Amino acid sequence: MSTQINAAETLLSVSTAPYIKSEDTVSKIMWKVNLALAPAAIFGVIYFGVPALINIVVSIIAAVAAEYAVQKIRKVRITAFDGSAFLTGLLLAMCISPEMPPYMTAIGSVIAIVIAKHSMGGLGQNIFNPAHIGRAALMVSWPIAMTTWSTIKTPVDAVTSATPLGILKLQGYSELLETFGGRSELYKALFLGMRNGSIGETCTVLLVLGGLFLVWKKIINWQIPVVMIATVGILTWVFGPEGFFTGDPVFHMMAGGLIIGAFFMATDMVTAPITKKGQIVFAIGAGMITSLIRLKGGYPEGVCYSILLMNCVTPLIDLVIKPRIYGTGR
Amino acid sequence: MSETHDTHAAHVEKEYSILQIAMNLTIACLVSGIILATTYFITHPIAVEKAKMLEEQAMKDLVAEADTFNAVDGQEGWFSAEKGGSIIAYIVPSESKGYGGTIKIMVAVSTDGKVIDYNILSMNETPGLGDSAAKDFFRDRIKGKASDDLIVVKDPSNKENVQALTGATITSRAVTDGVRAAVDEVTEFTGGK
Amino acid sequence: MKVLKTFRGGVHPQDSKSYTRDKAIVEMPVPKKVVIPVSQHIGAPGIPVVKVGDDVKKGQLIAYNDTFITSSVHASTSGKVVDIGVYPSSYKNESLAIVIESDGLDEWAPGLPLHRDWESLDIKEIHQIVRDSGIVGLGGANFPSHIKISYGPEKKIDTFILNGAECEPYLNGDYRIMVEHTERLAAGVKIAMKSLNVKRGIVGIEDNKPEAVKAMTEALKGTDVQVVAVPTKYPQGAERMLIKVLAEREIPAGKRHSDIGVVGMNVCTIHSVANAVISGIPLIERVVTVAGDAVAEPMNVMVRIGTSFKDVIEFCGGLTKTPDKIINGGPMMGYAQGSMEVPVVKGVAGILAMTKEALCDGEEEACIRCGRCVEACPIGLIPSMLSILGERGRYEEAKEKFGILNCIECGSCSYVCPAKRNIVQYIRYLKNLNWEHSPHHK
Amino acid sequence: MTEYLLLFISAAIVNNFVLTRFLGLCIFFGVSKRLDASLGMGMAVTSVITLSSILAWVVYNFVLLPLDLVFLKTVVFVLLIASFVQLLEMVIKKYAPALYGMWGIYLLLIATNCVVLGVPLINAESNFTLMKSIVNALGSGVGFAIAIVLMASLREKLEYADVPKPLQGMGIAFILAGMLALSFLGFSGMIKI
Amino acid sequence: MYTAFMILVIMAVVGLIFGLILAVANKKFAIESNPLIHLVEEALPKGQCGACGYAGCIAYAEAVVTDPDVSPSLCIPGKAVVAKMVAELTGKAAAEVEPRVARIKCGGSADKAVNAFRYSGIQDCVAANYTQGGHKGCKYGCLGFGTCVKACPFDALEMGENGLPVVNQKLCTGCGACEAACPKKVISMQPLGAKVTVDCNSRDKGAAARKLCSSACIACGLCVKNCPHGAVKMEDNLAVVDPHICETICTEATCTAKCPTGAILKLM
Amino acid sequence: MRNLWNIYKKGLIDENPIFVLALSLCPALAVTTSVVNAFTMGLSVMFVITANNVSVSLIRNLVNPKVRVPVYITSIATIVTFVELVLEAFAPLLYKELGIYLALVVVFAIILARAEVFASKNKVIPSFFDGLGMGSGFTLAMVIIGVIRELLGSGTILGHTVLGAWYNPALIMILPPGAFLLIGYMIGGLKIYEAKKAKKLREVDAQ
Ligand SMILES: Cc1cc2nc3c(=O)[nH]c(=O)nc-3n(C[C@H](O)[C@H](O)[C@H](O)COP(=O)(O)O)c2cc1C
Ligand SMILES: Cc1cc2nc3c(=O)[nH]c(=O)nc-3n(C[C@H](O)[C@H](O)[C@H](O)COP(=O)(O)O)c2cc1C
Ligand SMILES: Cc1cc2nc3c(=O)[nH]c(=O)nc-3n(C[C@H](O)[C@H](O)[C@H](O)COP(=O)(O)O)c2cc1C
Ligand SMILES: Cc1cc2nc3c(=O)[nH]c(=O)nc-3n(C[C@H](O)[C@H](O)[C@H](O)CO)c2cc1C
Ligand code: SF4
Ligand code: SF4
Ligand code: SF4
Ligand code: SF4
Ligand code: FES
Repeated sequence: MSTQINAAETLLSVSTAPYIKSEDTVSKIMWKVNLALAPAAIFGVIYFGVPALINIVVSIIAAVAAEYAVQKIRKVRITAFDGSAFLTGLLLAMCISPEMPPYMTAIGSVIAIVIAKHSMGGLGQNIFNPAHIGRAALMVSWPIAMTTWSTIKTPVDAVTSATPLGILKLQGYSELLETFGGRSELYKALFLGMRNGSIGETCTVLLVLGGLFLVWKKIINWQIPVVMIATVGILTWVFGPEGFFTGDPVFHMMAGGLIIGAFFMATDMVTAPITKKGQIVFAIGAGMITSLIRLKGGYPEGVCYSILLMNCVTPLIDLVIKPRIYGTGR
Repeated sequence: MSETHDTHAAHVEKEYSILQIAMNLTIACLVSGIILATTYFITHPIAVEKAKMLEEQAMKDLVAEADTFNAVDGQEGWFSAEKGGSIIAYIVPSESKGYGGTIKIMVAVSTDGKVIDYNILSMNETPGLGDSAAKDFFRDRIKGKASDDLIVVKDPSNKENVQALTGATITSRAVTDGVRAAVDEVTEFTGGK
Repeated sequence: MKVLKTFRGGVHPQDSKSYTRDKAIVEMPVPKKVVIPVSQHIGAPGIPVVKVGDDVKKGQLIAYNDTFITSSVHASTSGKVVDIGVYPSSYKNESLAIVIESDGLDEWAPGLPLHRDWESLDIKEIHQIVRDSGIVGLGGANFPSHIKISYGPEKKIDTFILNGAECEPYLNGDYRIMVEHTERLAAGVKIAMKSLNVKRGIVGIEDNKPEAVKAMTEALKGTDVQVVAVPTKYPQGAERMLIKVLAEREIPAGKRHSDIGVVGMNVCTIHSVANAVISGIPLIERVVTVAGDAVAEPMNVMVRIGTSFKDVIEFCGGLTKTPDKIINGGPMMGYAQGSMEVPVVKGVAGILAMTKEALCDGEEEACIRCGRCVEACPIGLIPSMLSILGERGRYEEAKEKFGILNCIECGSCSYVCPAKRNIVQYIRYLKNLNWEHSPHHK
Repeated sequence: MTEYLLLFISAAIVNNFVLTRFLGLCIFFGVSKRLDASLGMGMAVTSVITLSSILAWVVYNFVLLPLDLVFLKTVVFVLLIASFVQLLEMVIKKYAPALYGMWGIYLLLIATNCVVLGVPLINAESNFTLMKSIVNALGSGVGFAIAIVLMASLREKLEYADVPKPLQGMGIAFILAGMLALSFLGFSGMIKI
Repeated sequence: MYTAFMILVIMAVVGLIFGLILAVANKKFAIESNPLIHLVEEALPKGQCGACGYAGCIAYAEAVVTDPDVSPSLCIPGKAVVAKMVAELTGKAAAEVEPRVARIKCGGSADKAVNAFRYSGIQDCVAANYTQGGHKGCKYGCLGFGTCVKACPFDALEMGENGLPVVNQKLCTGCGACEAACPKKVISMQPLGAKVTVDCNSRDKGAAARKLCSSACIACGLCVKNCPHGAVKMEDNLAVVDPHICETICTEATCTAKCPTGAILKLM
Repeated sequence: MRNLWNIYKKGLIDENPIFVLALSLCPALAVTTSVVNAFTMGLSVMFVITANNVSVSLIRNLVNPKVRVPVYITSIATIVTFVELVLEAFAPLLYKELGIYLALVVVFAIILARAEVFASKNKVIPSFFDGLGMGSGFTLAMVIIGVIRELLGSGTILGHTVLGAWYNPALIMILPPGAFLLIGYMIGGLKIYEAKKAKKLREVDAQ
C-alpha cells in the first residue's frame, strides 16, 4: 500500500488530542450497574413471586419508553437504550412494594424519567435522583398502595404483612424481636433477605456483593456506602430507644432500603458531589437524615428522602468543596 | 408598557412640607376608618348571629334529640344537651396530636359515658388519608363506644374496638385518643357530682 | 531507591512503547526536497537570509531574527533554494518556508563539524552558541532554549532538571538518546548546569525505563547530578509535575519554572545543546519515533528538519492500512494532521499513523458527572465543569470560578472520560474565545 | 426550652414556609436566580419578620385585643410593617452602610410581602406569647432562607443544563420547587405541634 | 359608639405615624432616579444584541440619557423608527440609520467545495477554525457549523440544507452579531438596496481557488470589466463591490452576466 | 369600546398575573386544592383589584406622590377588610377555608402593581376594566389550576365525583409538590404558545 491516501473517502481525520481514550463508556457503566443489581432483583422475584416480576418489567419498559418518547419529542439524540433509563426503571421497581398495582409503578417510572430527568435536560443534568423522585411521588400520591406489603411467614411461623422497620415504628423493638424469634434470627433474616419489604431491598448479602462488584470495577467509590451505612449505624446505636447507646445498629444497617440506597442510589454520580471529599459530606448528611427520619419522623424509613434532600445540597457542596488547584495557596 | 398616560403632570416633583405629606396619609386612613367602621357595624351583628347559628347547628348535628344547649358553668367550652329540661349528653372540646399537627374535636358524650358522635373542628391531616377521620364511616366506628373500647386496632375482624383508617393509623389513634379523653372527663364530671 | 511522593491525579494509558523501545536510532537518508518553515518556535519568525536560487550548505544559517525571543533556522542539507513561500506546516498550520532541493552531496558548511573544549568556554559564549544553533525546546514547548539556559544568575536558579520522563505513549526518542548517546547527553547536562551556574542537577526518568536510569547513573557518577527514577504515570513529564516530584516545589499559578529557581529541559534539547557546544552542529535533525498500527515498520529515525511526514513514513516501509489519523507527537498531546505533506519541524517527536480501531474514540455524550476527570486532573481542576462551560461559551466563569488558565492541556481528563467528551478542545475553545464577540454573549 | 426548639424546627423545616405553607412565593421565585442575592434576601426576610412580629405582637396584645378590634389587624399590621421597614431601611442606610450593601437593598422589596405579613397574622391567630412569636418568626425566616438558598444553588446549576426551552426560567423554577417540596415531605409527621 | 370612635382614632394615629416617617424619609433620603432611562429602554427592541456597543439595551438607554455625546441612533435593529423615538425622548438629533442586512459571502456548499480532511470534535465554527483552520480545502470558506445561527438574537439565520447559513431578510435587523461571531469573516453587513453581492470570500489565486471550490471567485476580472459604473474592483484576488455605487447609481446589474463560476450574484 | 375590550383582554393571557407575570403566587398554590376555594379567592381578588383600581383612579390627583404607595396600601387594606367582614358574615365556612390567605390579599403584588402602573395614570373607566381584566385573568388561572388539582387529586369537581370509583386519586395533586409541578408545566405550555404567536407576528410585521 502506498502513501497516496487523498481520495475523498480516505481523508484524514483531525480532532483535538488526546487521541486514545479509556475503554469505559457511559453505556458500559450503566449496564454493569444493572448487572450488579440483577442478583438482588432476581432474589426479589423468587421470594415475592409473580407480582414482583410484573412490577420490575413494567417499570423498566415504562422508563425506557418514556425516555425514547421524550427524546423524540425534544429532537435530541436517542439514548434510551444506553442502560440508564433501564437502570432507573429497575431501581424504582426494587424500591417499591411487590404488591404495587403495576399501572402506578408505570406512572412512577414516567415521572422519574420525564419530570426528574428530562425536564432538567436529560442524562447527567438532573439534580434529583430520578428513581427516588418517582418513588417519593408515588408515596405521596398513593400512600396506601405504597405501604401495603406482601404477606409473608416469619421464621417463627407468624404471618406478617409489615416490614421490620414498620413493626419497629408502630409496635416497638420487643415486638420486632418477638416476630422474628430473637435477635440472631432477626439478623439472619435481614442478611439473607427472608423478610418483608420492597422488591429489591431485602437481600443484604446479594446487594453488598453487587456493590463490591461496582467498587472493584471502579464504578463507585467505596466512601459513599461505607460512610453512609456507618453514620446510620452510629447514630441509631447512640440514640437508642432506652437512652444513649442502647440502639441496635446492626439491625438498622441492614433494615429497610439502606443497603441498596447506599450502594446504588447515593452513589448515582449524576446527583452526588463530584469530588471524593464532597461525597463523604454527602454520605454523612444522608446517613444523618436517614437516622433522623427513622427515629423521629413520620415514616418508618428515610433513605429515599435523605438521598433526595442531600441531592439538593449537592450543588452547594460542589461549590464549597473543590480540589486544591496546583500552585495556588488553597 | 402600553398604558395610556393621561396625567404625566402628576409625576412632576413638587416640594411639600412634612406635615402636608403626613396629613395626606392620615386623611386616607381616616376615610378608611370610616368605611370600615360602617361596614363593621352592619356586618358584625350578622356575623355573631351566624356564628351562633352554626354552633347550634353543629351541636344539633351531634345530639339530634336534644332541644336546647346550655353552657356548663365552670367547664370552659362545655355544653349540656338537654331534652325536655333534662341533660342527656355533654358536648366537650378535646384535642390531640395527629400526623400533621393538632386535631381539635367536639365530642358529644352521653351521660352514661358513651360516645354519641364527634365533630372535627380543625385539623391538618393529609387530604384523602388522615382527613377521612371526619367522614361518617369512621365516625360510625367510634360512635356508641365507651372509654374502654376506644382503642385502635388494625384487625378488620375486631368489631369491639376502633378499626384504624387504612394508611392513617396515626390519625386514627389521635382522634380516638382525643375522644376517649373527652369521655373520661365527662365520666369524671358526672361521677363527681 | 527513595520513594517519591507523587503528584495528584494522572492516568495510566497503555504505554505502547514496545513497538520501538529496543530499536536503535536509524539515520534517514536525505530526501530530495526539504521544506523548512522559518517559524518552528515560540516567538518572532526568522527572516530568510537566503534568496531563491541561492546555493546553501548543510548547517548554514538560512533565517534569522534580531529580537530576543526567536530562534535561528539552518539548512538541513546542501542544495539549492527553489522557493520561499507559505507552506502548510506541522506547527502553526502554515508558515513561510524555505524550500531546498537537495544536491545529494549533503555537504557541511565550512568549518563544520568542529571540536570545542566546552569547559574552557565562558558562560556568555555558551549562551551565544546555543542561540546561534537555533535550539528550541524539543519536549513540546518549542520555546527558544538560549533564553532558558541563560536564566541562571538573574533569576536565582538553583536546580537544573533533565526531563527524561517521556511519559507519552509510543514515543521512545528521549529513551534512545539516553541509552545510545549517554556520554554526549551527560556532557550536555554539565554544560547546561555550567551555563545556568547551578550546583544541583536532577535527572528524572520514569521507572519503566530502567536501562536509561542505569546508563545515566553510570555516566553521571561522581558529579553533583542525581539520577532519579520517578513513578510511571502520565503526565509525569509535565514540568509542573516533575518539579513537584523531584524538587518538591510547586510553581505558583501563572508563574513559570524559572520563578521558583528551577529550569527543566528535555533530553533531546540537551543533546542538541551538547552537539552545538561541543561539535558546533546547529539543530538540523532530530529523533522521531514512527509508530502506530498503520505503519509497516515502526522505528526511531533521525530525521532532517524539513523532511515531509510522507517521506518519513515511506522510509519506514509505508502504510499497511488506511490510517484514520496521522499524529504529530504522542497520542495524548500531539496534533492530528490534515495532510501528510507537512514537514518535520524541530518540535516533532513522533509520527503516528493510527487506524480507527486503535483510537477507541466514541461519540461525545452528556457529562454524567462521574468525577473521573476530577480524579485524573493533575492540576486539581474540575474538567467536567470546564467542558460544560465550554459548550456554553462561558469564559469568564471558567476563569474566575474554575481556574481554566491553570490547565496544562495534558488530556488526562479527556482520556478517562467515559462520555468521550472533548474536554481539552472545550478548554482551548474557551481560552481562545474572545469574550466580547462570543456568539453566546447575549 | 424544648418547646421553643421544637417550634423553631417545625417552623423552619417540617412546616417550611415556602415549601409546605406557600407563603412568600413571589420573592422566593423572584430572587432565587443568584446565590448571593438569595443569601441577602434570606437574611433580610429573617430580620424583618422577627422585628415586625415583635411590633405586631405589641400592637395586637396591647391595642387591638383590649379594644376588641381584632378585625382591624390586617390594615394596622400592613401599615405598621410597611412604615417600620421604611424606617429600618433609612436607619441602616445611614448608620451601617456595609450592612445595607449586603441586604438592605432587599428591604423595600419585602416591605409589602405576604411572608412578612403572614407570620404576624399567624402569631396573632395562634395567640402566641411574645417569646413564641419571636421563635416562630425566627424559625420561619430561617426556613425561608434555607429554601431560597437551596433553590438558588439549584437554579445556578441548571443554568448549565439543557433545560428544554419552554421550561427555562420560571417553569423549571416551579418544577424544582416541586421536587424540593417532595423531598421536604420526608420531614412530615416529625414534629407535631 | 365607643368602638367606632376607637376605630377612627387608631386609623388616624397609624396614618399619622406612617405619614410622618415617610415624609421625613423622603426629605432626607430622596434617591433621584431618572424616569427617562426607563422610557428609553422601553422604546428599544430589547434584542440585547450589543450592536449599539453597549452591554445590552439598559446600558445603552442609560448612556444615551446621561451622556449628551451618545448618539440616539446607535440601535441598528431598531432602524429609523427607534432612533427617532430615542431622539425625541432625549432631545437629540437622530442621524440617518442605513438599513443593512447580513449577506453570506460563500457559495461553497457541500457539493461544490472540496474538503481537506475530516473534522471531528466540537461542532462549532470557532472551535473547528483553530483545529487546523477547519476541514474545508478553501481556508476562507464557511465551515457550516452554524455559530452565526446561534449568535443571531433575532432568529434570522437558519442552516440551509447545503451546509451554508441562510439569512431570512424579513427578520434580519442588520445588527451584525453574526458577523462578529463568524471566525472566517464570511458574513458582512451590506445595504439593503445593493443590486449584487459577491458570493465568495477566497483570496486564493484563481487556479488554486478553482481547484478547491467550483463556485469560487477566480479573480478573472470579467465582472470588473462588465460594470459600467466602476463599482466592482479586484482586491487580493477577490471581486469587491462598492455597495454605495451599486445601490445608488446602478440601475441594471450587468456585472454578473459573464462570471464563469457564478461567484457574483444578482439580488432581486 | 374596542379600546376597553383590549384593556380588559390583556389580563387574561398576555399579561396573566400568575402564569406570565408570576405575581401573587401564594394563593395560586395554597387555595387551589378545590375549585370552590379557588373560585372564591379569585372573585375576592377580582373585587379587590377592581375596587382598588377605581378608588385609586378617583383619588389619583389628590394624593401626594410622596405617600402614593402607602395610600394605595391603605386603600387595598380597607377593601380587603371589607371583603373579610362580608364573607365572615355571609359565608363563614368559606371564610374559614380561605384562612389567612384572604388577609394576605392585601400584599398581593398584582394589586399594588395595577394601582401603580395603570390606575394612578388613567381615568376611572379604563381603570375599572383593567382591574376587571387582571382580576378575571387571576380568577381564570385559579380556576384552571383548581379544576386540574381537584379532578386529579380527589377525582371530583366542585365536590361531585366525576372520575368514578375506578379512579384512584393521586394525592400529590392536592399536596404542595403537585401544585408546584403543575404550575411549572403550565407556564412551560403557555411559553410554547406565546413563542409560536410571537414568531408569526414578527414575520407578518416585517412584510
Ligand atoms: C433505596 C430505598 C429507599 C427507600 N427510602 C424510603 C424512604 O425514604 N421512606 C420510606 O418510607 N420508605 C423507603 N423505602 C422503602 C422502605 O425501605 C421500606 O420498604 C418501607 O419503608 C417499609 O416501611 P413501612 O412499613 O412504610 O410502612 C426505601 C426503599 C429503598 C429500596
Ligand atoms: C403523603 C403522606 C401523607 C400521610 N398522611 C398521613 C396522615 O394524615 N395520617 C396518618 O395517620 N398517616 C399518614 N401517612 C402515613 C404514615 O406515614 C404512616 O405510614 C401510617 O400512619 C401508617 O399507618 P398504616 O399502618 O395504616 O399504614 C401519610 C403518608 C404519606 C406518604
Ligand atoms: C502534559 C505534558 C507532558 C509533558 N511530557 C513531557 C515529557 O514526557 N518529556 C519532556 O521532556 N517534556 C514533557 N513536557 C514538556 C515539559 O513540560 C517541558 O516543557 C519541557 O520538559 C521543557 O524542556 P524543553 O524546553 O527542553 O522542551 C510535557 C508537558 C506537558 C504539558
Ligand atoms: C453507580 C450508579 C448509580 C445510579 N443510581 C441511580 C439511581 O439511584 N437512580 C436513578 O434513577 N438512576 C441511577 N443511575 C443511573 C443514572 O445515573 C441516572 O439515570 C441519571 O441520574 C439520569 O440522569 C445510577 C448510575 C450509576 C452508574
Ligand atoms: S487537560 Fe487541563 S483540565 Fe484536563 S486533566 Fe489536564 S490539566 Fe486538568
Ligand atoms: S469524566 Fe467525563 S463524564 Fe465524568 S465527570 Fe468528567 S467530563 Fe463528566
Ligand atoms: S442575521 Fe446577523 S445581522 Fe441579521 S439579525 Fe441576525 S445576527 Fe443580526
Ligand atoms: S458563516 Fe461563519 S459562523 Fe456561520 S456557519 Fe459559516 S463559518 Fe460558521
Ligand atoms: S403572593 Fe407574592 S409572596 Fe405571596
